[in-house]
Order: sequence, then structure tokens, then C-alpha cells
Amino acid sequence: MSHHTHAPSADHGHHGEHALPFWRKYIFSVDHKVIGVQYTVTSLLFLFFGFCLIMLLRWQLAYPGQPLPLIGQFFPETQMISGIMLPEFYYQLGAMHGTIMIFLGIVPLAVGGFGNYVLPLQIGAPDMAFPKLNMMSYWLFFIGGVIMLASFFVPGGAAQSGWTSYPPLSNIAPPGQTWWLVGMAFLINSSLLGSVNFIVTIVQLRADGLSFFRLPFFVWAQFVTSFLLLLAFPPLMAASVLQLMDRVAHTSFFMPTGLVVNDQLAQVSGGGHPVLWQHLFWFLAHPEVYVLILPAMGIVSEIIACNTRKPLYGYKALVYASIFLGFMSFIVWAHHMFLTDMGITMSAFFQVTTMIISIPSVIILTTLVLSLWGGSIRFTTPMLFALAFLPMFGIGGLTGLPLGLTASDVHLHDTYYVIGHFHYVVAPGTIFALFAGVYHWFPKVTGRRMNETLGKIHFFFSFIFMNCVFMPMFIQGLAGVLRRMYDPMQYAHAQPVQPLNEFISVSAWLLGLAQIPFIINFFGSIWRGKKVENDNPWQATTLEWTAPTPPPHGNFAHPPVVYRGPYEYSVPNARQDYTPQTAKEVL
Amino acid sequence: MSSEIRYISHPHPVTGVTNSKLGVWCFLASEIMLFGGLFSALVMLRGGSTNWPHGFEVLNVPLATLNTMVLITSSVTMVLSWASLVRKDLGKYRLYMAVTVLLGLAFLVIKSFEYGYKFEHHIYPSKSTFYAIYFTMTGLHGLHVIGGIIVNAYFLLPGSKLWHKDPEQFTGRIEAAGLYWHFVDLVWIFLFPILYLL
Amino acid sequence: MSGHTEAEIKKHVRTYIAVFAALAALTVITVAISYLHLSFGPALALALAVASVKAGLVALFFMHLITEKKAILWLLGFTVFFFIVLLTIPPLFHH
Amino acid sequence: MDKYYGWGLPIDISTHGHAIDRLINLLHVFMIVMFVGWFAFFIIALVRFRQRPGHKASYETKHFKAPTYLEIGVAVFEIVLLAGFSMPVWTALKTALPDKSKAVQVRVIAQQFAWNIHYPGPDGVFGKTDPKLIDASNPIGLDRASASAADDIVTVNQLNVPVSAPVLVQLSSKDVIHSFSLQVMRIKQDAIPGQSIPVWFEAKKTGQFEIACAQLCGLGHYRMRGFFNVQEQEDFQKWLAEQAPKA
Repeated sequence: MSHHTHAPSADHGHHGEHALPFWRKYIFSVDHKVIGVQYTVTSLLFLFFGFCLIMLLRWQLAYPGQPLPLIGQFFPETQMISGIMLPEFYYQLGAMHGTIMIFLGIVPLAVGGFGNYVLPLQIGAPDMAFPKLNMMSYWLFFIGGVIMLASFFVPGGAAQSGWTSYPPLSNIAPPGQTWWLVGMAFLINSSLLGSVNFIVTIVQLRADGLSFFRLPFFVWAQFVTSFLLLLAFPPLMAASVLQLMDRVAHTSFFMPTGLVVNDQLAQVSGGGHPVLWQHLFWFLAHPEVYVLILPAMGIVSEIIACNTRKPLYGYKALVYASIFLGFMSFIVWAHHMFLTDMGITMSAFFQVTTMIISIPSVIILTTLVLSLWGGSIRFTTPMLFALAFLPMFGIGGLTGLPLGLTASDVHLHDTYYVIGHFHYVVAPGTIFALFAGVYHWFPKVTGRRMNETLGKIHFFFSFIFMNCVFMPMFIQGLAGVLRRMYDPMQYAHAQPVQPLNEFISVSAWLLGLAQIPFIINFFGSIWRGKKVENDNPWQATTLEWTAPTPPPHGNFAHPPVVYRGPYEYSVPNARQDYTPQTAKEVL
Repeated sequence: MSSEIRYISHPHPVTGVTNSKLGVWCFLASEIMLFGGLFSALVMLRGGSTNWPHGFEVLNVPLATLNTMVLITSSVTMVLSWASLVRKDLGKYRLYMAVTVLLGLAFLVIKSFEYGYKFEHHIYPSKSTFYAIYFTMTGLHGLHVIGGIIVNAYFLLPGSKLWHKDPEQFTGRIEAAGLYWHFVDLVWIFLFPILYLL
Repeated sequence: MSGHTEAEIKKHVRTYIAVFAALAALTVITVAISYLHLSFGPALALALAVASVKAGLVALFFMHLITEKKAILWLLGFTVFFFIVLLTIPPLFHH
Repeated sequence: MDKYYGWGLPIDISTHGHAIDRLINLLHVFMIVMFVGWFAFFIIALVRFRQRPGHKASYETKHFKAPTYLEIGVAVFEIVLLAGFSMPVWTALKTALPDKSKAVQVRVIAQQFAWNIHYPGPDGVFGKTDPKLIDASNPIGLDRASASAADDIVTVNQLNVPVSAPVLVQLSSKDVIHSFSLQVMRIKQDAIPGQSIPVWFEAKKTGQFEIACAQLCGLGHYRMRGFFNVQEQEDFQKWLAEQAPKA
């Protein structure tokens, strides 16, 4: 069948990759590994940029109205006046921090980066099913990112109506909001191409013998994630089109009749519904939470199995729980909207689904922690990050409970409690898992290990400061401190807990400093890291470790054949404590 | 050998489909949700409105009926062009595909008359929520038609070279393009009564 | 699609022509119904019923869903479920 | 005002708030118990199964029954929370609206960045409003010429209510989405343009508190602060009389 396969990558295989000019090989590459690295590097830069935005914002919360020392003078007068931040800039920082971290940082890193690089290797495929679409996916993401960044420089600045962009406020916001919508359209189409590619690759291109229940859990997590991206993103695309129409063609999809802005009757036809946006937005944005967390769980499972040297506890339970989680994530979205005056039946329905979705999360977390029992745990840097993910995600999940029940949500809605809750899920949760993944797969990508000492310094300081940043937010939230306040001192109820803001801000800046060892380690190790002694430095079982290091174009010298499940560690009577999936006999 | 992507021409032995077929169905699933979002908006806006006009009173039903006929005819010529390839008849394929592309263009021409007529009377999307959803949904559908015409025109002319190298893969591509084109037809089948006839 | 024999294809083509005729007839019917100016409820029910039949014909025959593989039917099953959720819950939301 | 706020939940002066606070407290006890138990297991596992000479991982997994019971326990507990704690308060807030004739009626119309408070006056009937009449001096577009509007009272950022009497607020917004938040009353409700949403509460303690906007509504969101004054019945009546429009 080989002689009439005409995939572009197949042609490359024949002519050898050296024939390709530089720009085809590293810039407009169709190789999933190059694209994966492009995604990883771009999204790490975006993560850092998004973090810088919030470090700026935290100055205003800690020291409201005081000029920002040293760097404040470099900002234009539209953003800061002699170093004092303007509300315009504050709200841009807030909205763009959320947008960039989620859509340009974590998702592209977790799915675009790790998914692209690791997934085809783990299923023994030479590439993704549609390499050209894969390249397009990256470049759409890149353009979307550039548009988002450029929006800071348009008159009125970037989007400033929150990352949720609720109309009518976003409808009447400055032009940056239009840029935000156009940028989102690129990002949505990028993720659409990516998810189609992932699904087809997983279904069609698994190596011989690699049945669904022999897939590493990471692949399962990516599979479920791809379905979420495929089916949940389009309604946001629809919503973005409607909001673009409202902003550009002056329609009234989200503008009700009789709107009066600044004592002026709005010159629109009216008849729209502001809450419509929230439905379409949260129809995406709740599954999006699981897009952020599932790949993280996948990475953590791989690393835990490898570093406990034993099979995962309840692999099938993990798989079924993640499928169920994905399914349920589509029908919980309105728990973000309890205060928009929904009927009793609706609120009961969404509270019930929200409680139900906590069960598979509990199962996954329990399964992962029980996997430690009976192991022989190696405390490598990736393992430390993976282990830290568990309690951090646990806190994030538990604190979701009071927000999922309407009665307690009344008090906690739109307070710092919410911010603490979802940051525990995605910051010390998902981002720790992503760091774990970087440390874990770095040797496969570069052929060199990252430095363990720097890695451990990075871990311990990040762990401490992450908690110093987010734990006090629960106290603020219980005290009723509301989010998105330019001046935290306005309200009497916020003043007693204001010292916490200073504590959080200082911790956030220290957390920023704690990333320096990582940056040094990451770039330093590319050139100076200790070379790996063989293709499988962690003695792992899954297929990516049987490929050459770094994997060449086409990945495997011979198509791998799989004989066993993904986590055959410490098989009784084996000579070595791991049995690769490709091993016909137990070694 | 090892660096080749499998199941591009031949279906996977277990799933029974080729990569492109599964891929295009995934894409269509996503499209269903895209139009689902818009239909949901339509239902919600219409439900909350007290002065929603009857489509047949403000829109041109005969023109839209003609357009419906054009689109379903193009759907049948599309499927016939694929059937011609299965019968290894490239000439017939070209004929049916050319008709499909022309019918697609005819749809756009008729649509532009409809839009032009509205613009002449200063009816823009901003006039009312009804016109807003009418222009948005038919406009987005029109963009899908344009996309389909580009794909079909590509397979009619330069893309058909693949036939001589790998007829099976080419037939698969035409089937995939056809699935998309039928989907565009299918969206119109719902848009037409909901916007024009109710 | 290598499994198609000449006779099968001929039969298919006949089916396609028949489906086309049905689609055209249904289009005329749905337009004719709209001229009856029924009240909104029955008009909506009839229009959606006719549209669903037409869509079903296109999907089953032109898009070959009638003989399609399980993988694709599963995918569509999930999609249609979420489509219905998306279509029904927001409008029901406010009482 | 400072005496009401500190670390921890703000003071609760509402008749329904204790149920909300009880749920919040219960949830936090549950969360801490769950987390501490789980974390202890986690630490024990890490220490006991650390890699060391002479220790080997076991391929056979020990099967735990506890997680299943735990998961069932959590599910049951969640049902109890939902049916026993959350829904009763929520249903009361949403459906047990006080009788209009017995309650103090007030309209709250949010705008960028102020709370317009509209009392019906002695006749108990709100005058007509029309968005076309809105200007700087008439923020809610009250048609003073209409029949029942003459005695209507309109204040900005000043909501006064009597203690121990049900208050029925009709909440709406002129421009964007705001959120009407009375922390001490355990009340928070989005104000959505185009909708009028009923909110009710009953205060059981007098004092000076604040109204906060909880939904980002623009650049001045942070300063959209109002005053919420719970008074004795006679003080409230006196205040109303002072506010009455001078004919």
C-alpha cells in the first residue's frame, strides 16, 4: 500500500529531511515534533507574558494609587500617569491576563505542545494524520496571538471587559474588544483544526497491537480533550460572530430595548438578550476548564506510573472517569450564571449536574494517589511537580463545592474565593503538571537532561509561593472582597483584609523570581545539559521512549508493534523493572 | 516505509473509514455545533420578542425557493460526480462537478440579488433583531457556500491530477468534499423554512 | 469505496435521482403550506417536520449515513445530543 | 462601619443569612476533614514507599475498598447538601416573595456607576418611567406628570430600609450588567438591562452598611459604592418624609 500514499510527509521521508530548506524544516514545518516544539516555546513565552501582566496589576492591588517604581515611568500616559496605573490599563491587564493564560498559554502548551509532540510517538505513528492542517493550526494560533498582543497598541488599548467579555459592556467597549474577537476567531479555528487532527490520529494511526485499552492515559486524556475542543468551541465562535456583528454592523443581539448609556438612549434597534452571550460563552468555557485539566491529568499519570515503578491503580477507572467527565462538562455551564435569575428547576438541574461531575474528579484523584501505594517512588523533579499537582488540584476541586451550590454561591460569587478556586485548579494544578511534563520529556526532545538541582530549587520555591499567592484569596473571598476592583480600598468590607493583598502581591513577585532557575535550566540544558545515556533515560514503558533520541522525521526506524498495556512496571520474575509495550516477552 | 501515514487511501481495517472521511465528519460535527449556537440564539431572541415579523411578509420567498432548488440540485450533481468516479468515468465526473460549481455560483448570484434588494431599501442588519439574525445566518451560510465552491473548483481543475496517481484517494477526497457540500445544503434546508416561511 | 460494483452504483444513482425528486417535491410542499397562513404552532411543527424529512434524506442517502460505519454514527450521536442541549436549555432558562 | 467587617464572613443581619452561613461553615469543615485525611494518606504513601535500597515496587495492586465507600459517602453528602441546605434557602429567596402590600417596595436601577433608588411614596404605586425622559437631573426617566409619580422618591446611592420588615426590590439596569450586592444581607443578584428581577430580604438589625457592585461594569466599577441604611421603622418614616419631593 505504500506506493500510493501521497501525504506530504511521506514525500519528505523519501527525499530525506536534509533536502528541505531551513524555513520548511523549522518554520513552516509539517513535522509534528517541530510543530510541538513551536507550540511549546510560543506558549511558554505567552505564559510568561501573561504572568508579567498580572505582576503589574498586583502592584495596584498591594499599593493602590502609588507610582510603580523603576519601570512605571516607561509606560505611556494612556496606561500610567507618572507611574500611577489608570483604571483603563488595570482592566486591560486583568482581561488580557485571563485570555492569554488560558487561550494562548495553557491550552496551546498542554494540547498543541505536549499533544503534538508526544501523542504520535506514544501511539507509534510517524506523524499526525493531517500534517499540513497541523501546520495551519499552529500558524492560526500564532496569528491569533499576534492580534491579541497588537490590541494593546490600538486606540483605547486592549480588551478591558474581563476575559469573559460580557455584553452590553463589551459591546460599548473601545476597539480593542473587536481585536479580541478577531483574535479569538483565529484561536478557535486553530483549535478546531488541531482537535480534528488529534481525533483522527488517535482513532486511525495507532500502532499494530495498540488497542484502545493499551493506550497510555495521556493519549486518552488528549482524546477526550479533543472532543471538548471540537464540540464546545463552535458556540463561542457563533457568539463571537454575533458580538462582532453588534460591534461592527450595529446589530442588537446582546442589546435589549431601551438601553441608556451615559444618559443617552442607545441608537440601536434593541430586542437582544445580554444573557445569550453568557450561555454561548460558558458552553465553551466550562468544558474549557476540563481542556485545561485533562491533559494535565494525563501528564501526571504518565509520570506517576514511571516514577513509582508500578502500574497505575485502576487504569480503566481513570479512562471511564475521564470520558464521563468530558461528557458531563457539557451540561454544567450555567453554574457560572446562578445569579442571572434562572428558574428554580434550571438551578436545581445545574446544581445536580455540578455535584455529579465532582464524582469522576474524585475518582481520578483517588486513583492517582492510590497508585503511589506499593510503589518505589523516585523523587525526580518531574515527579515532584506531578505529586504537587495532586493536593493542589484537590484544593481547587474541593473549593468548587461552595460555588456549585446556589445558596453558598450567593455570598461567594464574584469574590476572590472564585479566583482562588480556579487558580488552584489551573495554576498550581495544571501549570505544575505542565512543568512536570517539560522536565519529563525534555530528554526525549533534546537528547539532554535538565539539571536536577535547579529543577528542585524551581519546584520548592514555586510550590511555596503558589500557595502564598492563592491560599489568602479564600480568606479574602469569605470576607466578601469582590474581584475586578481597581481600587481595593473603596469598600469598608475590603479594608481589614487589605494586608493580604500586599502579602499576595509580594508572593506573586517572588513566584516570578522563582521561575528564573527554570528559564536558566531550560535554555542552558538545551546546549549544556547532561547527554542522555540511551533512548530511555527514565526506564519507561511507553512507545515514545523506544524511538531514537531526538526522534527523526517519521519517528520510528520500523513501525512499532505493541504487545502489552502501557504501565508494565515491576512485572514479577522480570530481570528489569520495566517491560516496554513493544516487548514480546517479559525481559 | 515507516514514515508513511496509513489509511490515506484505504479504510482502516477496524474503523472501516479513511483518515479524510473521519476528519471531515469531525469537522462537520463541529459545524453542527457552530450553527447550533446560532439557532439557539435565534430561538432565544424570537422567544423574547413581541414583534418578530413573518419571514414571508418581509423576505422574498420565490427567490429563496428558487435558491433552495438550486442548492438541492447541486447536491445531487455532487453525489453523481462522486458516483462517476466510483465507475471510473473521469469525464462524467468533470461534467457533474462543473455543474455543481456553476450551481453554487448561481446560488450566490441569486443571494446577492436578494441582499441587493434589501440594501436598496436601506434594510441593513442593524434594522431589527430579525434582520440581524437573517443577515448573520445567511451570510455565514453564504461563506460556507463560497468555501465549498473553492474546494470543488480545486478538485475540478488542478486537484484532479491526483486521479492518475491514486484514483482511490481522489475518490475519497471527492466523497469528503461532497459530505461538506451536502452539509451546506442541509443547513439551508433548515434556514429556509425557519427564516423565510415562519 | 472500492467495494462498489457496477450494478450497485447504478442502483445508487437511481436512488439519488429519487431522493432529488422527493426533495424538490417537499420544497414545493413546505412553501405551499406557508401560503395557508396557519397559526404559529402548527406552522412551526409542519415546517420543521418537512425540513427534518428533507435533512434526513440528504444525510442518509447523499451523505451515505444509511450505510456508514459505527465510529461516525457514534460521533454524530454525541454531537446531536449536545446540539439539542444547546438548542433547548438557553431558551428555557428564564422561566 | 468598620466594626461590622474583619477577617472571616461579614456580619449577617438578614433573616435568611444564617442558613447560607451554616452551609458555608459546614462545607469548610467537610473540605478540611476531607483534605486532611487525604493528605495524611498521601504523605504516608510517599514516606513508606520511597525508593530505597532493598525496597521494591509491587506489580500486584492492593485493592482498596475504602475509596468506593468514600465516593459513595461523598455523593450522599452532596445530595444532603443540595437538597437539605442549598435548595431550601434558594427556593425561599427565589419564590417566597413577600406580599406586595405588606412589604416595603423599592426599585433599584443600576447605571454606570451609581445605584438609583426609587421609592413609590405614600401612595405605594411607582410612577411611570420612560427611557426617553432620562437626563442628568432625572436619572431614571420618571414621568412626574403621570398619575402616581408626584409623590415618588428618587435617591442616588442611598438605600434606606426599615428593620424587621420584608423589603421587595425590583432590580434592573439602564446600561450594562451590574450585580447588586449587600454582603451583610447575604444578597447578590445580577442587574440585567431589559429585565426586572425581584429580590427580597428582611433585616434584623439596624446600622449603616454598603451596597457593592459585584459584576465588572466598566472603568468606574470599583467606585460603584452605595450606602445601605437599616433604620428603626419610625426613623425610616421620618427619612422618607424628609426625602419627599417638595411640591
